[in-house]
Amino acid sequence: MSSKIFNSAAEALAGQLSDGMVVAAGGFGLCGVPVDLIMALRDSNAKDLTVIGNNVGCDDHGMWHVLANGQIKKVILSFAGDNKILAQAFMSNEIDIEFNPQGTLAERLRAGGAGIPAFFTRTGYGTIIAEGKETRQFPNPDGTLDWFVMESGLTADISLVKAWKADTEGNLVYRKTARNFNPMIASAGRLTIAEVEEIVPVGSLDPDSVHTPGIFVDRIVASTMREKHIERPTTRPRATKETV
Amino acid sequence: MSSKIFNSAAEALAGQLSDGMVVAAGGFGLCGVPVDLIMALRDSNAKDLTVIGNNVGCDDHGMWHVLANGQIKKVILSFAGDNKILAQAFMSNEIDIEFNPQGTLAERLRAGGAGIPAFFTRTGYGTIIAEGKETRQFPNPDGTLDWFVMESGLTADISLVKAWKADTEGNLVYRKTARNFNPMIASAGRLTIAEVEEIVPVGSLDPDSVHTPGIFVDRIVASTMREKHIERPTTRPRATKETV
Amino acid sequence: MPWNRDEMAARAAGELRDGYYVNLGIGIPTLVANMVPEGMTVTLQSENGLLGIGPFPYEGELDPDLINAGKQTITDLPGSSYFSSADSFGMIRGGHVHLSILGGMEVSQNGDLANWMVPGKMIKGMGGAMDLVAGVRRIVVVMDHCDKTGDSKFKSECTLPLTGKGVVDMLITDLGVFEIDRRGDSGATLLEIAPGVSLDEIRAKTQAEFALGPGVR
Amino acid sequence: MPWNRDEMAARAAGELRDGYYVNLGIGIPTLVANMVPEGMTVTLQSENGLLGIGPFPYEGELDPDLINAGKQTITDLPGSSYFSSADSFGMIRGGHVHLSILGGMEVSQNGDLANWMVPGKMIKGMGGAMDLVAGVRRIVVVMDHCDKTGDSKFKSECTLPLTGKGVVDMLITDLGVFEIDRRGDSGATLLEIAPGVSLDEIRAKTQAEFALGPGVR
Repeated sequence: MSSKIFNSAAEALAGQLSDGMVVAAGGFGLCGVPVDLIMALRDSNAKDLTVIGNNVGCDDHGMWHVLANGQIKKVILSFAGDNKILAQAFMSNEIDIEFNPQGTLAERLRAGGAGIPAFFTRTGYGTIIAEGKETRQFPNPDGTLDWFVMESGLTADISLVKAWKADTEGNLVYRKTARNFNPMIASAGRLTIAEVEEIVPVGSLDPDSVHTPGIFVDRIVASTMREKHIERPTTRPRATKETV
Repeated sequence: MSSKIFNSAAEALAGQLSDGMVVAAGGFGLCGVPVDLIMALRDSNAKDLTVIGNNVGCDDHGMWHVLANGQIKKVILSFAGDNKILAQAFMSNEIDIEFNPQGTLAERLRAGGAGIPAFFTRTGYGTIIAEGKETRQFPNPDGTLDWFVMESGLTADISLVKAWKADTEGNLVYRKTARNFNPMIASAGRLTIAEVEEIVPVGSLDPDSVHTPGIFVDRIVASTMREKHIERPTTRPRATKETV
Repeated sequence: MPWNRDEMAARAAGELRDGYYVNLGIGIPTLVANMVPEGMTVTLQSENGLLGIGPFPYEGELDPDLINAGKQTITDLPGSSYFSSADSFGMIRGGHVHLSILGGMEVSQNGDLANWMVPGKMIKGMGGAMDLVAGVRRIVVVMDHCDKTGDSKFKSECTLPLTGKGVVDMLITDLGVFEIDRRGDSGATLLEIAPGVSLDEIRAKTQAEFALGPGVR
Repeated sequence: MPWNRDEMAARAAGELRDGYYVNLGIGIPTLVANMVPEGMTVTLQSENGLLGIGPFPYEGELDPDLINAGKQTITDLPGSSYFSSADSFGMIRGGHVHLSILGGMEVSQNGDLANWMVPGKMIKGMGGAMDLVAGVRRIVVVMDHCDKTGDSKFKSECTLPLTGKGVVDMLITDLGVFEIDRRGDSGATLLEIAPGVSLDEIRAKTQAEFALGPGVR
């Protein structure tokens, strides 16, 4: 089989991008973000992109660079508060922002990857999120009726994800809360590229503990990022009498 | 916190069952079946049960015993072929059987556990499975339209699952293809009881490799089953010149 | 004297029960994590994918891959588990989380909550707030009774865009505690008054209608 | 002479491509597993929760926790992964599996497939068949051209209850190979004839309408 391993993020993206594409990227804040792939997307200068992700970048990080480079037409996200350019571009109507409840966004991506074009959720009923969407009642297990909103599945032309380890088959393992949106985004891409901290030989991952099976991953690159950033370092004081 | 560990399947079920309840049980064939819990269900003599599961027992195994004991009014399943009593009871209209495509059944249970009352799937469109259900068109990613069937989420009053290991918080790890329907059924139960091969101390499971987080598991029992059965033992011959 | 932030958090902690799985919002609700009563086990969920939030890490032990929904570095605990955002909100939407304690901008007497946007101001996004109020079994909102201009934030109807309609079970303010019959027709009931605060003061500062609970006068 | 089971499976194996993820049904399709061309990598999916099916185990090495969708004991391979039934059918429904090779009772010229029940007979259930034909990108059906009474199983319309409507891309029988334009209006086209079988014989034994592919006569 031709190898899924590519030498760099730029090579993995080469020839795959075109203007107007839908690109999804994993990450929550600065955690679990495919930084190299996003910088390669920025360097591609592909324009009029629709970008899907929980945050679509934080100031000076990740998708912020693609946004600052004027490549984005529309974003589909849950939280823009970490990204001043985005918030300003929205206020000035330069960019179309579609806000989603975080769980709805996660489920829309999972649905898209799993061949489900639409589903119903209680989330957002009676709010502006439900405006223009179909709503209807369904019974709860106890027989009472509640109102639900119909939401659609989301897919992407290209999905960019960040994992901890990949084997050469493309099986991915994530680390701690860096998992976040990555598994669903991996499943929702027509082409999925994974940026990983370590590429391990096939057979070295526990098959019971693979988070994203290789069927979802088309290309793999080793991350060049050596230092992970922290948005809000928070600590507790060590007890004063603690013995080391 | 009061312990989730119970001494036996009978104790874990004591006082929880009543006639007419909906009980879901994990397993695929003889693989990953909560055998002790199902025998305790049989011994309870609870009647008029609705039972959800991929097979609802194979001859002389698992839910077959509850069925043979006349406790089941309705089954919701995907494959009855391994269960002669069930097939006969259906042919003679003694039992209501609702056949589901296997993926639809799995997704209905996942949806039920995840608060999604209904979703659309291409599966079953144009077949008897779609009769009486809402169908509608949705666009594919390429813009073409396909027809989809609306399916509802499923929940259970009691879910019985089989896992390999549990810690005392109820975090579950499954082994190989014994995982099957167990994770979704664990999430779909109002009360979920896990039968496990080993109960390990809290902290001994890798938190990145837990399959079912403890929030879904109310009660845990150690399995007394010492020998696992195989429905279709299949082997290949050893190469004749193989050196050992 | 009205309750301060710690006292409001302590009152919210009174809603915890042994064995509960709980999601805490940012601000005052976060303080509740340190107020779990002795002998009670409560497991905290972080909607970005962790069950079993531990204390903040010590200096020098920060892990960039381990943050809470507020992007702060945290730790895990023995028995913790990690999962995807889809699985996390499956837990939340599916009603598996017993209690969420959240901040608010406005609450209405029928349980509507507004806490995510102010028209004309920078919109940050709702994050997980809409999913939490729609999915978690019991929602407790902790907020100041009045805004900076002295207007009541507990209203007959919310004026800000809603986070959820009919979702709040209990409102804890610096002045008192209200129970809200969000699924029925009984409206709001004042259950407790902060020490030194009078019922007249609450009446004067509350735009919502409310009944009086047993013993409240 | 019509193709035998092995020859039909070998023809089906001709539809494999390097890098494909494939789901094989029971019966003749299972034989395809042993016919992957040299140098080609194909990963087999088992819908009960395994990607990367290995060969049957040796005597004495059977693992009751490791079975395929036909309940047979199997093995895994380096690079295999296990997952739940929901995740497995997410893969299938979501179009991530490239090819499924399945048995059939009846196929229609517009690509309808019937392979799960015969009215009046014991109903076993459809298992994963409906999901596979609805979700997998390309569906190849392998079946005998005629039933035991000599009637054509390739029909203008199926008479048995359907497994899927407009789902079959290719039909391989003991007599030949048909391509089916299941999404368009071009119907079925005969692509190949088994060696020693005449076009007249196929015409006589086929109730479906079909066109002739290039070079077929």
